[in-house]
Amino acid sequence: MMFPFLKKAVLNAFDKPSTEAFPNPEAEGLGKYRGRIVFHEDKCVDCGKCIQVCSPIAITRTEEKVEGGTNITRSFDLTSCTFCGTCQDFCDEGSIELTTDYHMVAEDPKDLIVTGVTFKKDIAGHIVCDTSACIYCGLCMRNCPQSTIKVDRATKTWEINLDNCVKCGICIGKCPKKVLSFSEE
Amino acid sequence: MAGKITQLMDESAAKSPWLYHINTGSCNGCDIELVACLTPRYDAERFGFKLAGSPRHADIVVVSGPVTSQSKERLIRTLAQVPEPKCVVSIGSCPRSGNVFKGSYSVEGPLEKYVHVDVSVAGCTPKPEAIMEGLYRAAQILTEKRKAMHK
Amino acid sequence: MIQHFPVLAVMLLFLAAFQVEIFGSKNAQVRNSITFAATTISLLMILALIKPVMIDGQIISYWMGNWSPVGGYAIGIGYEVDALSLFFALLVSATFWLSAVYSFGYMEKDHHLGHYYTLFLMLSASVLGLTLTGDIFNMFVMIEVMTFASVALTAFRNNNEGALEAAFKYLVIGSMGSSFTLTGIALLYGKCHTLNMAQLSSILSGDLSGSTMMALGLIIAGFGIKSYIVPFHTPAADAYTAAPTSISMVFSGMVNKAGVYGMIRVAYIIFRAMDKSALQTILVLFGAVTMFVGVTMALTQHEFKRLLAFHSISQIGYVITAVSLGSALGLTGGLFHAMNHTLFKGLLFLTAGAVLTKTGTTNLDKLGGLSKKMPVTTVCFLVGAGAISGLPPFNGFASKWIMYQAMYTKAVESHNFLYAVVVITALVVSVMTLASFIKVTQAVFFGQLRPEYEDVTEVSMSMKIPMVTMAVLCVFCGVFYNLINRVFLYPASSAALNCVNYIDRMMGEGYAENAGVANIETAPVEFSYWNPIVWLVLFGIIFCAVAIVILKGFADRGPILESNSSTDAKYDTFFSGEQELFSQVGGSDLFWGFKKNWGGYYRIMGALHSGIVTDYTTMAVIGTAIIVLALFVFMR
Amino acid sequence: MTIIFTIIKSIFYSLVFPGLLFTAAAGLLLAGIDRKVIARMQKRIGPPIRQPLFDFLKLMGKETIVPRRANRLVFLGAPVVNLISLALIMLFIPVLGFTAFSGSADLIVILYLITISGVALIVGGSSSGSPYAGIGISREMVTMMSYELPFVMILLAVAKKAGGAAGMTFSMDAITAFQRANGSFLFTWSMIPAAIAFLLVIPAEVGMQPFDVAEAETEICEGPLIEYSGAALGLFKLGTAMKMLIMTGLFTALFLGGVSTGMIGLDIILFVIICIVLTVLCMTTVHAVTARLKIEHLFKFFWTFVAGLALVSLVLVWCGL
Repeated sequence: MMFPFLKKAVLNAFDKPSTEAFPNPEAEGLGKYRGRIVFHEDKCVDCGKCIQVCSPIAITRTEEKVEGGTNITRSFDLTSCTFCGTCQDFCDEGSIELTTDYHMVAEDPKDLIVTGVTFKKDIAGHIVCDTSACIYCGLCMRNCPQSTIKVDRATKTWEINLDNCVKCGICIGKCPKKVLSFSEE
Repeated sequence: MAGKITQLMDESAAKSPWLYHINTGSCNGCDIELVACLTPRYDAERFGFKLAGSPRHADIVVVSGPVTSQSKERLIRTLAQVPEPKCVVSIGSCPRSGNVFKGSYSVEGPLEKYVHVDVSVAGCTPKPEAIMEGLYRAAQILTEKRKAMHK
Repeated sequence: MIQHFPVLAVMLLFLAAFQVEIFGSKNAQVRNSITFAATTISLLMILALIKPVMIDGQIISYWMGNWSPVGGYAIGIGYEVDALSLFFALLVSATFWLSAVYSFGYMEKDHHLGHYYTLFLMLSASVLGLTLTGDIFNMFVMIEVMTFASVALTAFRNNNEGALEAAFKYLVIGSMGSSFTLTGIALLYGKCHTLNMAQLSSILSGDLSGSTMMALGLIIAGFGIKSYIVPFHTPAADAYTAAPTSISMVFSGMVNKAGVYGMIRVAYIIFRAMDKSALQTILVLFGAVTMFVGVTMALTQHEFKRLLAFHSISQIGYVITAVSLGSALGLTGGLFHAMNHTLFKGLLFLTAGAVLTKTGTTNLDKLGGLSKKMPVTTVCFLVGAGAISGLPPFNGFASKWIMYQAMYTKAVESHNFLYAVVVITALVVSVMTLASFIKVTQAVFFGQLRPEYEDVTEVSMSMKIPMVTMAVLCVFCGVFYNLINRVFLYPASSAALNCVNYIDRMMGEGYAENAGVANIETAPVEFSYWNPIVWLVLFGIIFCAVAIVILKGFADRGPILESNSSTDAKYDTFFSGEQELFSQVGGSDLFWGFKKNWGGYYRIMGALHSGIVTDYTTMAVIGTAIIVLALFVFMR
Repeated sequence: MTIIFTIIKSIFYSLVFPGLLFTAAAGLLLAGIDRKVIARMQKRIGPPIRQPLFDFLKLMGKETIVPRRANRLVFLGAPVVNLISLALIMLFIPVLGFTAFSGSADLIVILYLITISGVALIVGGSSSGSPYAGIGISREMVTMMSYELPFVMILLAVAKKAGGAAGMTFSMDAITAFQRANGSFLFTWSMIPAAIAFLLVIPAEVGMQPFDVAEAETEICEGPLIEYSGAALGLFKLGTAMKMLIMTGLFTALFLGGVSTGMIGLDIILFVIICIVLTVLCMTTVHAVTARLKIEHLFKFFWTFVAGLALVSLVLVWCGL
């Protein structure tokens, strides 16, 4: 037929158009859309995993010494983020959450930066391991965000690189035998 | 009478914003989302948006992509050829920051270095509704610019 | 005293021609002043004749050496100036005067100008003589002088290639035309024993026996060759291109009109055969084919003057079609278009000459953007282009409109669908003319200026005066065509239609009655159909309204910005973001869509216009054969 | 006294009723309806009917940039000439029986005024000095050449048909009177091919989708209009909108002349309604279902199919049917 769409076009003219309303209520909360990041600052243990895995380097961290601890402000620059959700997956604490809010429009780019401040008490000591009870399973090595712990099952050795350690305390939680702890000095 | 027509002209600047799309090295994710706005489901044309063929006809310049070195010079020249009052809208995160291409040898830095971006729509391919919201706000800015122009 | 003006005008020009050769060959000042004086005086003499001939309707007759007719036979050579010949004489003298003024400035850089002005004056004298004479053999002699003067002038600039070849082709085809005319005149002389047109017309008075039919065919073919209708049009294109522009302006202005004048004089007055539908159909067919071939060939040209040459051929097709309709309206339209064609085609050739002097080339692919450097030439060109493509305010529209009306009335009255096809062709050809001039506008005047023409300046005053006068005349004739019709066209067309007093004036009173020549009274054709003044007033009213609304109402509209600082990217042309470099979409192949569809036609046309003289002569012979055969077959 | 009356009348005619104001308003209305119906055909909501007015007002508000290579006088003069020649045409077209100015040769004057508005666009584009515009005007000219042949044949057929005994007439009054006497041409079977041909000529003349080869945004960025911005572009867009009214108005005058209510007011409304129906029929539906042609297909389409249709009705009329 010369004009295949002629009948369709003429019928469409009398149908209801399929355009959605502009501020469209149904479009909110679409199942799997990764939109604006919400940072639950209280859950964050400042392990620094998210900064490592963020490919567009959208997450920045600044420290500010306060008496009895440090205030760590972590800011997520949405104008530089690819919304891949990797940080959300790697954050064991679940402090990063990508909501389905897609209204990320701003005239001033500062409105698109999500920040959160977590207070971190100073921990005097450093991680020590009771090598006698340790079964060298390597769980602490795998869970360490900064991969400072080295465990060798064959030679039964456990050591830690203290200057990389950020004292997040994840290894203490992960150890099945509860042999890791902060030293008291 | 003249005042009435001037007021009409200022308002209609927001009611018939024509878009001109410049792709400075984008991965085409934002380009197809922009064009998706003109499809029957989102229909940006109901607010008067229309893709214009030449920068001389444009009101809103929509830029997508991190400003690559090849496209930088052409971007600046085309932006200069758009008559006032004009708005620049950046889609996606590439124009604002270079996104994952940040620091590469051929990316010449954020768009802000070359032109003041009026509205930026974040999201790595922002949803068409978000783009339309951004364009709608840019259209409102056009009226203010038009008023400032003939003050 | 009025009696002697026609002969004086012609003799003065001949005399001046030889004086220039004697005195002026060294000194430019003398040469220019002799030429200017001669052309001006002859123009004034012809202008002085308007009052008696056109307005009072008097016919001036003058017998050389006072040999008036003895015993009913005209022996001497008689000059007879009626409204028709004065109309053409006016065109001749005006065109030559303008061309003379133009060539003072245009020919400065050439040398051997002594010869140039001699030939120029001989050409002008011969064409003027041709239109004023009342003796058919004298007309033939003038045609000979005209042909050889124009051949020599075509080859004047023998340094540019193609000039000599064009002159040779012009000579061959031109002399073929003259020989056909001569044979026709000889046959007439054999039959009627006289050479005076008035007496011939009374003796023949419409009995078309064998020999007169042959004479009619040959003479019409001869004048057809002189006016370059289609089968004979090929040398015209080369000659107009190769000749200096002031001469090609005269060629396309007057020389091909001399052929048209001859045809009208022979067909309408001597043979009075124009009321026969067979002759009308033949000539209308030739005219229509000329129109179409001329414009389609012009569309694909790459050279400015060659394009104008092909347009002259196509416009002559219009004139021939209109004139050979046989109706008073057709004749008026044809004559008016002949006059307008002389004006706007002369104007276009002058602009081509201006472009040639300033840039050194007329190749459409090598020009561009001259409008900013040569504003006056651009305005004149636009007026000329608007006039030739028949846009309303200009004279082209007025004459084309009368022709369409005449053609379509003829089509309706004669119930012959052929004429409807001719009207459609005429209208479509008018759009194609517009198309080819849009191509020239884009290729030469607008578009982008080539870097090498940065320092081009406007032409000198002596070249500007003729251009501006012709542009003004184009607009004037377009707006006040009723005035033109009353003063010039109606007397001229009625002089062509009824020739009783033409015969009586020469052969004495009452001569025509006993020869049984009827007098066809034609009512003056009044055109109330559209009044350009009303149209222009409306245009003015709406223009003021729009201006007021924009300036007052939209007072706060966006400002109009312009700057010629070459750094500001805002005013660059849009090249999809690229650096603004020179790229001119010129005349090379602007109408690709049209040419692709007419591929077959253009292949045939390419073959026909091969440029070889023998092809041209075969076409000329075939054309003449067609005319003569058609006359014999259909004329009963 | 009557002179003053005629002057006032002619000023009123040329500026308000069939002249500038009416043509501009009705043209913008038609353009708005056209865009709305196309949107609805694509199941979109589409812009409000007043959208072309907003476009025009916005464009008047913007800057007008005269490029460095452009010839300023011609560049800025072309849109004004285009607008005025279009406003003038409307004076010659009868609005269902009421004609502002009518002489004995309206058809040919209309034909040439339409050519003038085309030439104004072309000379304007050419004076902007852009290579895109160069290509654009060559396509525009070929489009003009292609629709001129059928357009001329239709006018001649109407002139011959309306002439009746007197042979032929080009005057609009005579054509309307003839149609009122023996029925509109749309309903005489010998003129139906010409009506169909005219319906196909309208989109080409206005420059609508399948035939807008000259202003192809995707290929040559708006062709001749590429360098225009601000008020100049606004006048050109207004001109295109007015051309829609003029061409549909010409169709109603030529083929629906017989239709007319008693009152002048009703006539105007009926005229605009007929124009709307025609616009939707011949411009919008064709725009919604077809894609842009190449220039030589367009030329071949008009010089073979549409010209054939027009020739059929010309021959039929010629045989006195």
